[in-house]
Amino acid sequence: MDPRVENAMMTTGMKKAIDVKLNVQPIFVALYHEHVFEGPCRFGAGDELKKEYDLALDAMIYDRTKEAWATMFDPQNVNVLEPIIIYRDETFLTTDWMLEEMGKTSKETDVYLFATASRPYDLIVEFAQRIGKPICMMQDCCGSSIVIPACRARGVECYAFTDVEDANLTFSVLRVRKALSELKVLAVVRNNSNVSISAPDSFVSLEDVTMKFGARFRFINVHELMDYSHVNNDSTQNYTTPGRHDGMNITEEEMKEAEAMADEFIAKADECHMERDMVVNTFRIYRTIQKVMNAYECNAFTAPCPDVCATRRINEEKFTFCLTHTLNNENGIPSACEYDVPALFAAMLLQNVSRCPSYQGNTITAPKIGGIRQFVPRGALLNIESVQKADVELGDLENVCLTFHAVPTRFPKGFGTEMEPYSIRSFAHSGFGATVRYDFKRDIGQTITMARFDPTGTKLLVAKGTICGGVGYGDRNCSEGVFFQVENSSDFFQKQLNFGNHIPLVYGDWMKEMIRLGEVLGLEVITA
Amino acid sequence: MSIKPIKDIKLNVRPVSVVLYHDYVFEGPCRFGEGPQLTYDFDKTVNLMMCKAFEESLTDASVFDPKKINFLPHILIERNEEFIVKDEDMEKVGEDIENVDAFYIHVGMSRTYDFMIEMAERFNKPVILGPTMAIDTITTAAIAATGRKVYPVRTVQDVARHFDVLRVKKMMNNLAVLCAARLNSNRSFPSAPDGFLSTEDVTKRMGIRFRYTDPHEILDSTVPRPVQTAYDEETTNHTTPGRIGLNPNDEDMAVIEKITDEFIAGAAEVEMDRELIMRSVKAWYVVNKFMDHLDCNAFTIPCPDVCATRRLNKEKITFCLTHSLNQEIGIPSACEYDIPALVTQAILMGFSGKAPYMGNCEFGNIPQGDDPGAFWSAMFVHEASKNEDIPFLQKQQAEKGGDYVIVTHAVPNRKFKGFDAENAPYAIRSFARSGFGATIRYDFKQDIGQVVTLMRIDPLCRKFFIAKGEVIGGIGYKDTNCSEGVVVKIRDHADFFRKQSYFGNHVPLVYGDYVEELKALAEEFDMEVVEA
Amino acid sequence: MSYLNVLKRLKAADEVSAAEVKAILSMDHPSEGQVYPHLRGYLLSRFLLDDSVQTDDLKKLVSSSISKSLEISEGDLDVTDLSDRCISAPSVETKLALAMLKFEEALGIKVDVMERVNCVTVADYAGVVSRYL
Amino acid sequence: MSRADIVKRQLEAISAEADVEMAAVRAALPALTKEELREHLRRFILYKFLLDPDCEEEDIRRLSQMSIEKLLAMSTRDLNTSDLGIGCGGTSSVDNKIILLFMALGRELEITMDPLRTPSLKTVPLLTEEVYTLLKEAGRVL
Repeated sequence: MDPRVENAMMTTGMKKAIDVKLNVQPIFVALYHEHVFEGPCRFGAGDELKKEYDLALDAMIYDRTKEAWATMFDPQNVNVLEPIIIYRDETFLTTDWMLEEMGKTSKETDVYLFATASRPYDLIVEFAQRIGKPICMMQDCCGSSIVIPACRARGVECYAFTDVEDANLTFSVLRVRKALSELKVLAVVRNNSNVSISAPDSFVSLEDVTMKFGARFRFINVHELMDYSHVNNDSTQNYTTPGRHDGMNITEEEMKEAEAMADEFIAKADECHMERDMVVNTFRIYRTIQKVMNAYECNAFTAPCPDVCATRRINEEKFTFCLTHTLNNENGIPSACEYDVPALFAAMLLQNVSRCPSYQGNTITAPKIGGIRQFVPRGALLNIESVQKADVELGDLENVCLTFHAVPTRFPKGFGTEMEPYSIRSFAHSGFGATVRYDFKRDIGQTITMARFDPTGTKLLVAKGTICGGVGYGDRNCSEGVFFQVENSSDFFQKQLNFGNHIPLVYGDWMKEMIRLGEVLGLEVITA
Repeated sequence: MSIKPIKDIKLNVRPVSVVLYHDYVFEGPCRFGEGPQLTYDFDKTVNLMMCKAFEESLTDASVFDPKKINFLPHILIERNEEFIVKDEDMEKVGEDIENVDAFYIHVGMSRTYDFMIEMAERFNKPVILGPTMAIDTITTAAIAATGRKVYPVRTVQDVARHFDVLRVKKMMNNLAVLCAARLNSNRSFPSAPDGFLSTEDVTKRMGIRFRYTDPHEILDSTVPRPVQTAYDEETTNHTTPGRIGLNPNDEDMAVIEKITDEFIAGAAEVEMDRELIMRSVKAWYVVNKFMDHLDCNAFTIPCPDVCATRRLNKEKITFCLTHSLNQEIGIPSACEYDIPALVTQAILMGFSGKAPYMGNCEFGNIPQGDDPGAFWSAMFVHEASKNEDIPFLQKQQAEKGGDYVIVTHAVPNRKFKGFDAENAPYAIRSFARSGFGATIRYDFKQDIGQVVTLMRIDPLCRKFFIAKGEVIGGIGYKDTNCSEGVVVKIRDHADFFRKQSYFGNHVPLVYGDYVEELKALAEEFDMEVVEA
Repeated sequence: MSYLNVLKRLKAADEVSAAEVKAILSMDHPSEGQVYPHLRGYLLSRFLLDDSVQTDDLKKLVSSSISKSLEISEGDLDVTDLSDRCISAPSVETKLALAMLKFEEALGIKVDVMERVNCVTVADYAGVVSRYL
Repeated sequence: MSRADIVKRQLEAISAEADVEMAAVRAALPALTKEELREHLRRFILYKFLLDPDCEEEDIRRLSQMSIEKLLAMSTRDLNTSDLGIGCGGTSSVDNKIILLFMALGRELEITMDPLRTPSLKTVPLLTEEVYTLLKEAGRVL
């Protein structure tokens, strides 16, 4: 039987954003003179006016250029396709054969990289207009300053690079743009799928951002997801999808995997202040979500918090989504708390530029006014003693901000780097909802880069900071905080007001890349 | 229940007279007349006589329908030829401003434009001048220049029409839609991807608000739970363990049974057993409890998305009857999570005071002969449909051409002639061939000759698609499933279809001709009109 | 009707209205009933109407007088009445107010504006006037 | 005689030496061995590039650069950067010398060198192999 009939859920699984490559199709356009003659369209004397001379010269240049193409680009970002060479004589004729040959890999090509021998500029401009994809060139004598302006005037996106570093920077951000266009978010929905209760500063319209950036959404009803998290080899028993055999429930086999992951998670922790079964329970929903993401071919995740919490099912199932977000982000799967999609997209950009997992939290400025570190919650959310201790440690530091939630990463220095020390504590004071506890004080002095989209999806905030403290390592709940200094915290706050609460961060200084990325995405970039 | 249907909304209009008495006897270009006409006494007498006439004109129910317009107490502003706009007068006219939807200005003698322009600017409310001279374009042009709407008037009928439009606009501002989204809450892809691209944008443009709930939580709440104690997870709903739900209790069940029996008793034919009818009535009742709880007065829920969970089949419920019964009491209610159709229903209700009908649009292209083709055979299976209704349409098409549209769904109601009208004759048959999902069956042939207005709003909420037609037949009265069709003669079905392609499938209709009112509303909302 | 005839009629009307005023002045504290016939006579003459006109409604008396002189039906009056509202009052209110003010002037009295405005019928006005005499 | 004339005469003298090598090759046909051909070609290139005949270098591109350096006393480093993808009709002088050398060789030995293979003939042994094959194909070598 046709396999598609067997299971309409035939999927190609998850394709992570960090694994996306930018396919660059190099094209060398060479011109040779058919006849011997002199004039302003060529230079030289004697043998230099012969066809063979031109062909030999074109070949020499092409050979060297191919060598350069093969080595000058970062293979992590760029996949250089098989170079194409096009010959043209002094009739300067553009033929459909040439255009088709140049465009033969257009299906997978993202950017065309041109190099030339002699003056084939009109051919490049015509091709650029028809192919509808970006083109670029290394600066080469006067060629680039002829081709690029001509293309830009005709609405073609195009770049010229003065050096290899500039080329690699641009290709790296074009890669991230491509990855964003291939992002497919598994969005857990209860009621409003556009904006959740706790993050009305999310995008005004998800449809709009899909049109702008290409990122798509696959929605799943929270009640059906919760039922899928009940261990059951036969998924026809689900209350909310009676009789359906979607095969989405976590099986006993997969539950064993979840238990193994939980044990490993506990084993590697410095301290674990939770019952094993509660940690296992958290991995039950994590494993279920991985299963659904694979089935729905999603490579990003978000779920509302208060909206779902209010059904009391989280309390009944004894898990939260926090650890799922941490583990997703550690695996290069952008994951955002509270259905905050601008934070999700910003995390995706930061992760793909820095190749480090990101941390999302409530971001507030914490100026010292009247001797007190203001605006830092003290009580239910952040433990009073922990905050007072941090007050002392921070002393009179100025321009201090705080980002706190419960989803830190154990690999802040990069995917695949050494795991940093962590401990395990529960989100709920009654003991469920495992969260990673990470002591940010270990990284005082570390530079961080932050970003967030604005609700209309037309602006990008990019900011830099330096870690200067931490809070919440020893506490439960949504309290794992990193203090950091910015250049000017009141300026930071005023600019934040156009963007929103959660401002994800990654380790390292990626301002240049993030600013260029914002521009390439057509966004107004605001820096702080 | 305290649901506030928009049909009961009235436009609160503040009548204001702005008059001017000349303090002194003198002549010049700011006044006209001679002898006693130049006296303060004359000015005051004439102006107050005019005010008295103005007040009397407000009571003319043939012009201003009291069910639609609520005139607030008349305010008189008296000025002299110093032409001063006093704060005191502005405060006086601004009394109870939160309840004022529009000002209806009676312009007394002489020049009081400045006062009215400042009123428009300060209160940001529509200012409609009573029927006076064409010279009032002075005032309207000045107000329009501030970016505000103006309301040109030649007769009191013009005034009434402006009030009608502002009232429907007020209805939109008071519309709170309960959206039961299983997945995408913006538009349901399986059933109506021609929905609004952004409900947030609709809120910005039309003031309509959207409240969201979960269809699983509604379906859970249809299970009667006489006694509920909080935090007792056994007796509460699967999707909200430990929470007291909106499940019908004993008292509710008594009401539901009564409504069911009345519904059955009123029907000319009933081809469903009572228990399955009651399940549909119960679904309607629970939806109304949700609307009441969430302060909503409109409802929509997807069909295919929810159906695909197989819970409708398990609970033996469809929401067709919910939509029909909601529409009868002035609550816009749309199938298939089609929010443009819902908003259109609200507008048509607002102008007509009648319940609308929505359905898929099919066109006059039924193949001739015994085999009318797959669609018609699958959708209309009853003998009456096959042997009478379809042949009628084929004959119609052969003789008079195909310029008609068949609007087909399963949510007709009994108040097409008006919310206050008597229930029209109806039957009860099931949606599901297996017998569940009560639907009202309405024989549209009883309304042949009736003029109807069809309308839809585009997915970007920027255009109104408007058409007029006339009922020439009906199909599917005897049938089950989503097959209750009204055949409407239209000007040109090709033109209708070509324009409809920019709007979407469901084009709700209402009895009566409201084309001009809809065009006026489109202008009020800065929307384009596409007429077929 | 030729211009001369019009002048003649106006002159005759003036004489009648003057006579009616004189009759009222000759009475000491006349009652409403005593004032009424003379007031009615005064108005009919001012408005060039003959006593075949039945209505006692002040505004109707005025509008039938205007429509008679403009030879247009009373119904159409409303529309034309709009013509000069913005700068001066519509003709019905103007004509009525003028007649009342002239009558009071002739009687040497000055009625309160609100009392004057609230009179609907000739009888109402007769009652008001009688209280000022 | 001006300095330029002196230099010109020197150049002509050296270039004549190159012709002698070609004549030797022609004369040795068809019994010419690959090794003999290689030696003649080596000296032919050195003379053409006005370099010292006992120079050991075998990389043709390097020889061309040395020849230009010798002529213009330029350091080789500047030459590298401007060699990338020369456009607008201008040629890099290093390529120019190599191409003209191969064209002259083709003329002298009456063989047709494939211009597109120019970049692959990177060393004297590779050039020798190419020329020997062409001579063989033309039946002018046993």
